[in-house]
Amino acid sequence: MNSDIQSNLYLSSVEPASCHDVTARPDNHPWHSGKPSHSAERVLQINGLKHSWNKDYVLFEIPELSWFKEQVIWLKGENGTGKSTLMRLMAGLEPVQQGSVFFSDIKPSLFRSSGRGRVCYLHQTPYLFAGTVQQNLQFVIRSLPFARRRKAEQRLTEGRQMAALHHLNDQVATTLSGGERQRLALLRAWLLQPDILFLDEPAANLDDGSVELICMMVKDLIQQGTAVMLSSHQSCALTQLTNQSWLLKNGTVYAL
Amino acid sequence: MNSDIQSNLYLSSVEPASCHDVTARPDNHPWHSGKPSHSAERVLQINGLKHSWNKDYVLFEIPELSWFKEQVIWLKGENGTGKSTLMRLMAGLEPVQQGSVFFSDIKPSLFRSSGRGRVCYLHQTPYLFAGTVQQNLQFVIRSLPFARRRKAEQRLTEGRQMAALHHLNDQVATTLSGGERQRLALLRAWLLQPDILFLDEPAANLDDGSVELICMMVKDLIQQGTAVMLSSHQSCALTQLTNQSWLLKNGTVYAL
Amino acid sequence: EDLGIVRLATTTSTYNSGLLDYLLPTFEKEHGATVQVIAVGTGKALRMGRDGDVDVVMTHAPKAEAKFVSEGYGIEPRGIMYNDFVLVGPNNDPAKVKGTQDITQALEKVSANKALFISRGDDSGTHKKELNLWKQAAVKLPFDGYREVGQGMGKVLQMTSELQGYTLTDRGTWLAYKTKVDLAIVSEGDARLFNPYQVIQVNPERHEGLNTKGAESLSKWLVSDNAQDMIDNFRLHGEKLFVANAKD
Amino acid sequence: MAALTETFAHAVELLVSGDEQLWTIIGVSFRVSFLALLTACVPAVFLGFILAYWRFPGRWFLLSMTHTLMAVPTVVVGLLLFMLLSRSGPLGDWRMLFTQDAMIIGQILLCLPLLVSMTHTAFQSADKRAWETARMLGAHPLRCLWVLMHEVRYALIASLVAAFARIIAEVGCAMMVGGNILNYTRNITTAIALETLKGEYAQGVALGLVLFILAMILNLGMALLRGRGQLSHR
Amino acid sequence: MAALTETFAHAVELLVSGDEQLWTIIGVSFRVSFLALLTACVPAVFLGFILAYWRFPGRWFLLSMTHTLMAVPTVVVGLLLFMLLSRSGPLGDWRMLFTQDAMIIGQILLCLPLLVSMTHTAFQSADKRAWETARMLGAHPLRCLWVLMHEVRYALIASLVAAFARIIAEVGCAMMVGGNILNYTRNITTAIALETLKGEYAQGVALGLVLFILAMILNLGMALLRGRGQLSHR
Ligand SMILES: Nc1ncnc2c1ncn2[C@@H]1O[C@H](COP(=O)(O)OP(=O)(O)OP(=O)(O)O)[C@@H](O)[C@H]1O
Ligand SMILES: Nc1ncnc2c1ncn2[C@@H]1O[C@H](COP(=O)(O)OP(=O)(O)OP(=O)(O)O)[C@@H](O)[C@H]1O
Ligand SMILES: [Mg+2]
Ligand SMILES: [Mg+2]
Repeated sequence: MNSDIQSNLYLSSVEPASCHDVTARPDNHPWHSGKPSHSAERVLQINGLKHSWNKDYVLFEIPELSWFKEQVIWLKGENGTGKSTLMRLMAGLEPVQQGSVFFSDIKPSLFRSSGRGRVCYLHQTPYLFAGTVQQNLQFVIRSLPFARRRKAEQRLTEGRQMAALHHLNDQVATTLSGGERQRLALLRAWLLQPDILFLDEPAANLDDGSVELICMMVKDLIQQGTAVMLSSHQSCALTQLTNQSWLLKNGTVYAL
Repeated sequence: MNSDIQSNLYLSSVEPASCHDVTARPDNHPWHSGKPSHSAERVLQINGLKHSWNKDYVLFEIPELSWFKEQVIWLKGENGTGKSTLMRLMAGLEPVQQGSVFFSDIKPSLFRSSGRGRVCYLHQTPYLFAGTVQQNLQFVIRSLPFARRRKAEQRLTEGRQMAALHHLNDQVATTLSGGERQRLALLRAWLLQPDILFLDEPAANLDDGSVELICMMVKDLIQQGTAVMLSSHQSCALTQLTNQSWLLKNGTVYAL
Repeated sequence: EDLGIVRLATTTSTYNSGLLDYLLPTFEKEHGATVQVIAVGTGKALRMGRDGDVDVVMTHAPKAEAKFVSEGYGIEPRGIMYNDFVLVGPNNDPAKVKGTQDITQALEKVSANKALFISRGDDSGTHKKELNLWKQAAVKLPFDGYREVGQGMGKVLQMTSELQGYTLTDRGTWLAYKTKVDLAIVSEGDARLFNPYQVIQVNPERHEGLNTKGAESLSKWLVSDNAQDMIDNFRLHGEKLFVANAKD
Repeated sequence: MAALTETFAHAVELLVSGDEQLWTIIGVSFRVSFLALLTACVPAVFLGFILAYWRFPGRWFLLSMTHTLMAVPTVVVGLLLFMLLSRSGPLGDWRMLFTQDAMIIGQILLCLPLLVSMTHTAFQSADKRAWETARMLGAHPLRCLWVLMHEVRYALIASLVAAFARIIAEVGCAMMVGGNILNYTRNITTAIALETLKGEYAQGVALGLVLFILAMILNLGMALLRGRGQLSHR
Repeated sequence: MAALTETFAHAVELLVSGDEQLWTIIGVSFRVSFLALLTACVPAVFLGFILAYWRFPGRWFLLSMTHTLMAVPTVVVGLLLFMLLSRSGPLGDWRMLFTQDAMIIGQILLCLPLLVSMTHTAFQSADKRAWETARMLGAHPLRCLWVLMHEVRYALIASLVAAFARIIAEVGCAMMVGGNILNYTRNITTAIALETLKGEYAQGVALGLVLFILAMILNLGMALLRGRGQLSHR
């Protein structure tokens, strides 16, 4: 399988010297046909990113990698290859050790106030705030700039229906079932409408019906212009939305 | 689909009056052919179990249900139908509100000391103790009765290999990746070798390789005589091990 | 002779003057005893005697002591020495008290000028003395500027200095604080400012297990010639503080 | 035991009798301690948060100092403040000694270390995903802090309760910089100290009971707010 | 400021001079407080755990009482204990008044409410799956408690630190039941009280600094144990 990938579309390598054209190209885009020109808008640019959790083992090293606006990315990789770590790095939740991660005009950060809400990462096991479902949703709306609040409140009703959470409005969020938690977490992100959205295993714990629901929501977000990257071990309705795969393997990323 | 089930093997009903023969029967047992006689050993017996989280909505009501020794059960049901709740009830983690749950000779409890370690429930999102992977595993071994410790320590090495956790021995358990967590949680249960094991979505967040690994471990446990019940939304290698399905739907359990 | 542990309750002012640290080692050596000194307010000292928590008390509140003895809590009161009280005030003396030796007149001036007067307000020997003097001066309390603070003498001197008021203090504490505060004596020497000290044994009939023998030895020793000479020779900051008067 | 019952009865009697002087004393106690707590809690929450979330060199040292500062006797804090505020001290011109303001400052100093330490522990025990999630959902850092405070509210309330208990019950500093002046800076604890000095134990205990009863009323009230302290689900 | 530097120098001088009397005083302080803390912490952990995990009617009331008891001034605790232990009191025959044992009992009473309240908060903030998982993995309830304590160890250590600080710094009770007897029950705080009473503020502050320095050494040592107080992953 490894050699398969290498011969296929080998876009990044462990030796930075061999990087000539290392941008990933979409090739089966559902809404936008044709390859992006080199002037296509870039969502993200990674250069020489290297991460290791302890001295003696490099988790991954990515010489160069680009994510273009019209790409919806499926981040693949076996357990423990570093999918979550990579997404967290990109979302600014982990400090970059070496190399760089660029967004066109955003610099996500854990503590600064500017640019907030534009890059969003959904935890693999989502965290819900103490309080009811309603309060969890209100939290997002109150975090939005004034101009967008009115609209978001209108969307709220629609969203609750879409995520099939309308009947759970007043339940304490921390008592929700596994699947309900996932749906609520995604609904929060849907309300936020970030520019860039990282979904870490959004389909885990979900039955087929629920996957359909969140699939619709993600689709809607994409249509509104959100750049989405998701990781998932199973191929399901959700992964059908992607038009580009990145594979984390052997300590680097292969764009398939 | 609902009517399908009803016509098929409708073993429990909302009106307790209609209960005549409400024991679930295995019909495609891989290791043991033929239906269990009525004298077959019972793992568990549920009578008139009714649970509701709030006054105005009954989550489920199970007039009568039996689980026989040679059955490996796949607990199915959509998100939020109460699979986790039912398992937690059976494992003694939630107080029974109405009706009863019987094991042949164990009474699981949250605080008493007797019979401990015989009924085990794995959380949908497993909880790992602070400390290294090694310490998490040692915890189980030190909880075992003296007689079994020696053997468990021998199995430990084998188990670590089986769960592909040998290289992570000294990592802080709380920093493990999603899949590694699931494997570690199952490995702990495998070391414990309980009489009855409830697995709540053990395959979530796992890639196919990992599913194979835990599949082997569960199979091993079954062969050692552990009665296993698991819930899973996808059918995968793991669900192949089951020979009996219980479907939670419309507020009751249908044994398929 | 081994008398064991003798518990002595005394007032903090006595203890803080250093007199006991000067006297007691001699007694302890001579009689093979250990004296544990518990320094508290007068009221509390007598209370401890009443409850039998100590063997002997040493205080300076004649009325309360008389009551203590007459109610049968204490026996064998012995006068051992006296010192005196002084009226102190700010150096610039806003009430113009300086030079008035008659203490009642001095107090009248303080109240008439509505000057600040800090009172102990804690039922201590000093406080009782002060109230008594106000009564003799026929001043109605509280007048403007009269502050009751309820603290130990040293603290009251500090506060008086901070607030630049007047107060009545025993000479021992005054000597100890003289250099630390911004105050001066404005009236002294009146016979009514006399402050006698007594040592009283706790009544052994009231409580079991008291070290009566030790208490008695201590009490007797304090009025002995040897101890009386030592008291007369005691100096605090170079000044004589107590006048031994057991023989009077 | 009988003595205690009597003392208790006396305390209740004191409370209901509406003795004006007693209520002035109670008023001073609660006014001073409430104001001190109110002033201290905002910076304490910020400091506790920073110590828990911001890694900078010397953080562990600051934490240890916070813990150490708790062990400074109240009377020493009082002494230092006294030296500062004394006429001969650097802040003597403020003429603040023996006023309620001085007591408030003293109590702020007393409860800050405890508050910082306890809020730090509270924030530290929070799931770190709480902060991350709040940030990822686009909230302003201050709103995130607010959410985090809500997540650990039981621990925060407990720290407020402990801090309040510490300062309403302390006597060393109040005595030192307040001066125990009747009707002005005398509070319950300095009044108790006075009664004890006098040997009036029963009155002292009765005053202590008065404080106890009032604190109990306050705490039972808070218990409702605290939602009866149950376990958190997650 | 100069005065403070001088006082500090004096404190250090006191410490290194090896003055025997001073070290006796320090010894009494630490011996009494350590023994009190040691005795109190086991029941406190159990009580805190029970209050957090066992739902029974009246639990919220017990919790409120714990909070209220923190607000009882140390001198009142001292007074009550004094009344009990006095020769004319019910336990007078024990002859315990003015001994270190009496001080230890007093300090146990003083730190118990704080310890119970803080351990309760610690256990309550633990993920409830921790207890469930430990139970499900077959551990004896006592081992489960041990694991739970390990999960919330930072909070528990913080509560020990706070409790220790409370009792090593308290003076009311030690003075009352210890009696401040030289070489026997005089500890740092009662010595400070004595110096203050004498007006020897500098000496008082120096003693306070001695306590501060020792507490700091202790805390910095603990900081290593505490693993520098970082955030928990989950
Ligand atoms: N804080 C950390 N310290 C040390 N090692 C870590 C830390 N976080 C993650 N790791 C290790 O890094 C590797 C990658 O973790 P990561 O969570 O990114 O994997 P993943 O690809 O998301 O896996 P999964 O599919 O199981 O979620 C794992 O082996 C994990 O144990
Ligand atoms: N403590 C609780 N209080 C109130 N409602 C609860 C509580 N726990 C669970 N519920 C509700 O009960 C229902 C069943 O929850 P449960 O976790 O058993 O579902 P599940 O079948 O396991 O779902 P999933 O497949 O999503 O994990 C859900 O709707 C959930 O919101
Ligand atoms: Mg992951
Ligand atoms: Mg579930």
